Amino acid sequence: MEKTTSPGKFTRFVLSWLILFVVWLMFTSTLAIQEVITGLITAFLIALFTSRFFTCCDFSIFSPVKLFYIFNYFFVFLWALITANLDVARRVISPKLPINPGIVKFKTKLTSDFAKMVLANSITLTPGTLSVDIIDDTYYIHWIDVKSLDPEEAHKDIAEQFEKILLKIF
Amino acid sequence: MKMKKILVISLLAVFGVYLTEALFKLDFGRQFFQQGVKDFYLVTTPMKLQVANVVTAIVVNFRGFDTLGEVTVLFLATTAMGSILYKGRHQLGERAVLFSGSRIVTTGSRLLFPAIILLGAYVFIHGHLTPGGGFQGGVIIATGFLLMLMAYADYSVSHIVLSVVESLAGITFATIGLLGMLHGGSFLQDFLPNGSLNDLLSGGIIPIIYIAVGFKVGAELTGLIYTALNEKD
Amino acid sequence: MVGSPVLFIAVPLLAAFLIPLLGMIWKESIRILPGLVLLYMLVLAVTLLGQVMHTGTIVEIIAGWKPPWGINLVFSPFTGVLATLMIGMGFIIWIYSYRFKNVDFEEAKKYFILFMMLVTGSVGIVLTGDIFNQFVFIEITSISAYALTAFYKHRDSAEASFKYLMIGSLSSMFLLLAIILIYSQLGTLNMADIASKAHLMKPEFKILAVIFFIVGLGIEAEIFPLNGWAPDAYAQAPGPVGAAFAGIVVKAGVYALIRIIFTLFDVSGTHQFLIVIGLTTLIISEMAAIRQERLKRMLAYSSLGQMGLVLVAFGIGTEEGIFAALFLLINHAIGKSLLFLSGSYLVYNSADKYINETNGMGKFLPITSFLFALGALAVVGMPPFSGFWGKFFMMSAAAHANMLLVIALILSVSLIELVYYFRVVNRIYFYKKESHIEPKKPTVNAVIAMVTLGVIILVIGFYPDVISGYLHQASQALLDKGKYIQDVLSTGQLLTH
Amino acid sequence: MNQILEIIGMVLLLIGGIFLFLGGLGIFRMPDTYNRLQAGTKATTLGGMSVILSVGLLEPGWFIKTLVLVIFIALSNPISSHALARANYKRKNYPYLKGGKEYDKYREVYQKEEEETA
Amino acid sequence: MNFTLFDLKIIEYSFFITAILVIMIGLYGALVKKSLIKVVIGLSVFDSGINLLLISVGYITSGTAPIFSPALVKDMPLTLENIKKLSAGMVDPVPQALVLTAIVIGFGVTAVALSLVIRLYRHHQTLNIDEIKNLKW
Amino acid sequence: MLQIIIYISLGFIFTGIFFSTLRFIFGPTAADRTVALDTLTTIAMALLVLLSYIFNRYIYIDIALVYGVLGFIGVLVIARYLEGAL
Amino acid sequence: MIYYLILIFFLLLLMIGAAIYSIVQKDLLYAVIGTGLISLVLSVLFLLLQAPDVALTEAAIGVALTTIIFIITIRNTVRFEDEVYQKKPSKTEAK
Repeated sequence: MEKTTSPGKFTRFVLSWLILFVVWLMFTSTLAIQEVITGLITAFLIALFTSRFFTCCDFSIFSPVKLFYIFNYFFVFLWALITANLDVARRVISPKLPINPGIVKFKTKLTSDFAKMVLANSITLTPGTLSVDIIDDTYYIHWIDVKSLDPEEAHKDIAEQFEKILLKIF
Repeated sequence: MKMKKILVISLLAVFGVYLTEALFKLDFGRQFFQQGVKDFYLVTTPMKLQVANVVTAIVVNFRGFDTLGEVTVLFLATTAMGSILYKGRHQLGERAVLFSGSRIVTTGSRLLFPAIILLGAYVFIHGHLTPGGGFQGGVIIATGFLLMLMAYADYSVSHIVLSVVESLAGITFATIGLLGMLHGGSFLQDFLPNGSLNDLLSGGIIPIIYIAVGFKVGAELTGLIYTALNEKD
Repeated sequence: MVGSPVLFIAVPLLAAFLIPLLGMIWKESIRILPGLVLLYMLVLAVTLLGQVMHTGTIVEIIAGWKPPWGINLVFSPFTGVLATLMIGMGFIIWIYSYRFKNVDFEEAKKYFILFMMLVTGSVGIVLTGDIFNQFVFIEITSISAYALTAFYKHRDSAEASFKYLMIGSLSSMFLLLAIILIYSQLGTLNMADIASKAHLMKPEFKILAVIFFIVGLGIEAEIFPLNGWAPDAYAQAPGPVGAAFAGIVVKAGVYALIRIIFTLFDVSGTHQFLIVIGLTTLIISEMAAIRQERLKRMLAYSSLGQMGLVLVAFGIGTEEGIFAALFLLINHAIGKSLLFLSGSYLVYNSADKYINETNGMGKFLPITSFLFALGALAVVGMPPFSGFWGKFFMMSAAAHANMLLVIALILSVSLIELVYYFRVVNRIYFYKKESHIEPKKPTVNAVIAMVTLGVIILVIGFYPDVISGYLHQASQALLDKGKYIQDVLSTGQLLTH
Repeated sequence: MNQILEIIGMVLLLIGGIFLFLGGLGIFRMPDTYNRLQAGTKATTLGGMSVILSVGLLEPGWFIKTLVLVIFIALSNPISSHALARANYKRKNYPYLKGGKEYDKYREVYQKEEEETA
Repeated sequence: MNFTLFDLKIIEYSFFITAILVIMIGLYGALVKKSLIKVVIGLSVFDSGINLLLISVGYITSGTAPIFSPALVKDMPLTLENIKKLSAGMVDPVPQALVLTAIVIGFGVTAVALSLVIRLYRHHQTLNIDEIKNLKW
Repeated sequence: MLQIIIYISLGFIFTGIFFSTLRFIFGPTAADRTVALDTLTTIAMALLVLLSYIFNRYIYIDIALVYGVLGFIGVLVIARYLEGAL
Repeated sequence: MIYYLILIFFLLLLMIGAAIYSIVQKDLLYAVIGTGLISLVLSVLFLLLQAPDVALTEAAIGVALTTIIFIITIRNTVRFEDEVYQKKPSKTEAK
């Protein structure tokens, strides 16, 4: 199993405990004292043996600037999702199926695995694109309506708006 | 061979028609019997046991013996599978390292794995309040491990740890039963305070048994999947 | 109270969960612990049986809910006798297989766990008083049996096991269908409660439920059209497992069938049905047995025939008939197990296990051969041995019930049995050994187990009164349906907290 | 306030239903697996998310639980569709191309890998 | 929002008919099909049919699930009358408990069956039931 | 009003299930069928949540969650098998 | 109300269809995916019959575990019903 360049053991443990606890609270969606204590214990136990898989980030994610960018990213993503769906709707409904599919590639500047995954997922959910593979830094994207085969332009068209923000966060 | 097919189909048709005709005499949505056991269960569970989920109460308390048997069946299925399949498995790296999933799948699995384990824990801890329980929680935990096995070809689960967890959980279940015998005179008898309805800590021994069952089923099914997955040609 | 019937289930389960853990620390424990558990169960069973004969049925409730709300275990004279028989056979077979050669640690661990659960499941089938719980125990027994059948890594054993599994799982689904029908009509799963309310069921449902039960349980009890799996499974399983099938599993199946027919439903004609189906099973199996070339298959068909005989005896339906049936059951369990255990040494080193490979073994394996002959005589029903009394009681019961045809058939079938067993014994003692076969000396524990069985045969043969007192009470307990219902339903106050 | 939430919820419910329908139609109409994945994933993700969120809005007490579901869908759907696309390519089911072979840049990598192992 | 389901007789029977059809289909697959895996699939289909049958036997028209969740017992004190009133509108919990056990047991049997299939394939290099006939079927 | 919208929405969902099923039946390759199953999983999640709203039982949402998790893993396993990496 | 009628009929028909599909289909992988579909429908049906516990169990065991075990078996044996043994390419070749 590959090693990741994530933060130290203690940071990972505390962060995964915290995140798991928040997830537990969302599952139960109450603040009754018994549930909270059980949640703390359960999250602690699970974090003990899963913290080595923790991959996303360290404590600096809580700084206001990054939080702002996360917020920003959320809206950009939502907008892209909606336009993507309208796009799909247009293509599906129109009787002629206006498509010109192909697979393009481009390189990304992101370094961490987590950011790459977020970018790939975002690309999958945005208009006309589907990420097929990542090999090191290169993305291979299935594009329903290929506008350009040039990596630079494809990068600009598909990923730039997300990548800009992701670089700020990670 | 055609004859066999026709024979089977006609036999099944006769059988099916007869069964259907008989079942039509049952009123769907109404119960034929006047005094079944279910009325007692439906009233006793919230009143005496303080358990919200009546199905859980039946599975663990009223018919807890069945559940013990059911756990045993799964245990035996795992043992049987290990005994039936060939030896010479469990060699690490047999599923080549080359076959690890893509970066997206591995990262996604790392992210989802703790959450899925937590979901399993949530399901079996809340077995007496919401739908679900030990088995479902155990299955979810096992599929969580399966996710990691899918993502990383060289991910491995320690057989010894699985076996220890499984044994301890099973022993806990049986011991709770025997403790009930010491306390109240009958096997699996509830010997803990019941709490109040819809609290997490209610229902006497039910949450404890479900936690044990959850651990046991999770370990068993993980072992089962791992055994099957590492079976080599 | 010395102990309660629930320990028959709880202690082995606890041990089964404990074995993998203990095996890591102390390797020998995987062999010893099952034996200790079985010994404990045997002591408990004998003590409880003695108690039950004096004080009457013990009904053990589980989880503190009185029947019909909770599950209950019934240790009546009838179930007690059967349970004791099974546990005793389990213990003796454990002694026999203690030194299982040619298997490594992991395999041996699995073998002993599965074997112990086979015995426990069968005991559970007999003791439980709840049909769904019985279904669960049947599944426990079946899964252990499938795995044990495929224990040797031969290709035929996997095939036999798969066949068994297919038929077995289909049957268990029919059982589930029957349980659905009963529940939808009566709203209860407790046997005594069902028996007391059975008249409320619509007749077509009752008949359908009985049919499903007979189909489902007939697999375990090996009645005629449903026993195709049995010879293969018996022949392919390891020797002690074959003995356990004949001595333990079938008994549980027969018990379940008898309980359904005698206690749960009073559909007219089922007794005649039992006689007809038993006779068919008897005749067809004995005919098949005489044609077999391989030793274990022959024993397996013979076993099927014996079970047919037992069903006929139950079908006579009088107290005497049931007494004879129980006697036959015990005789069959001991004799057939002895045959399987000693027979598997007689053909130990041969690949095909043909009968003619036992030629001249009498000189090389004197004890084993002698015990095989003893078992054969007991099963056939020669006068000084235990089988004689079973057939004798049965014939007198049939005579009292004016079933002369049955007597004639029994006599002729005994003749057939005599022929094919004589064929083997003749080969053992009066033929020359084939040179390429190396006989294998039985280990000490195997000899102990086999000699024990032989002694039991002789004791019962010379002093049938040792067990007949128990059996009389047992047969009365089976016939007295009202007492069973009353015993179960009046147990205990509603325990509350 | 409740009224507004309800109206938003109803609108979302309607939109979600339409998109779920479009997702089904999309995977039915598109010419090859990749395009089906495109249509299916996007439409069902948004559709499912908005139906579930609408229930959360109509019944405000359920909102947090529905949020969990929404996050889960947003995370898992792209991953599974990515895995499927990759698997499909590895099985040599190449995408439908209107413009000829040079529109498939991934093929090069794949061929290079094949040569290396051969 | 209170919808009542199953007002029409036709729906009531359609559950039984479906369950029995599924049972028959599964039985057909288990008895006739040649591939061992297909036989096991037939068994698991059979199992699904039986589970559906059991649950539909326990159904009570316009009943609700037998769970006394907080939303359900919110405004009433837990007296015997209230509980009785509530439980009158609940479906039968016993078949559900039975099906829970039956599903798990069915899974165990399926797992054992499939491991046997793997072993038979190792021995015979085929899954065809006609060619695996060392013992008479 | 709400009821009507629920009906309309349900109608759309069924049509979606219908088309996915068609793809499931006709899909020429295994991947197509798996795509159909994946789509069906998401649609079923939405349907389960909607049903829990219709029955007005909060606890039913858990089923949708568990269903989603397990369906996702199932699809992933099929994908990995098709990839030849199981 | 008519919508519920359609819903239930639709689901029941889908279940029967999936059952027939998984028995008739020659490709065992598709047949297994068909059993997954049966479990999916069954799970929704159990919810409609007000059995959430069973729906959860069916979802857990039917959709995920059974499918997975079947697929592992297919991986270890053959994928098509009529297929006789042929040497599988070794794993490194397949890559």
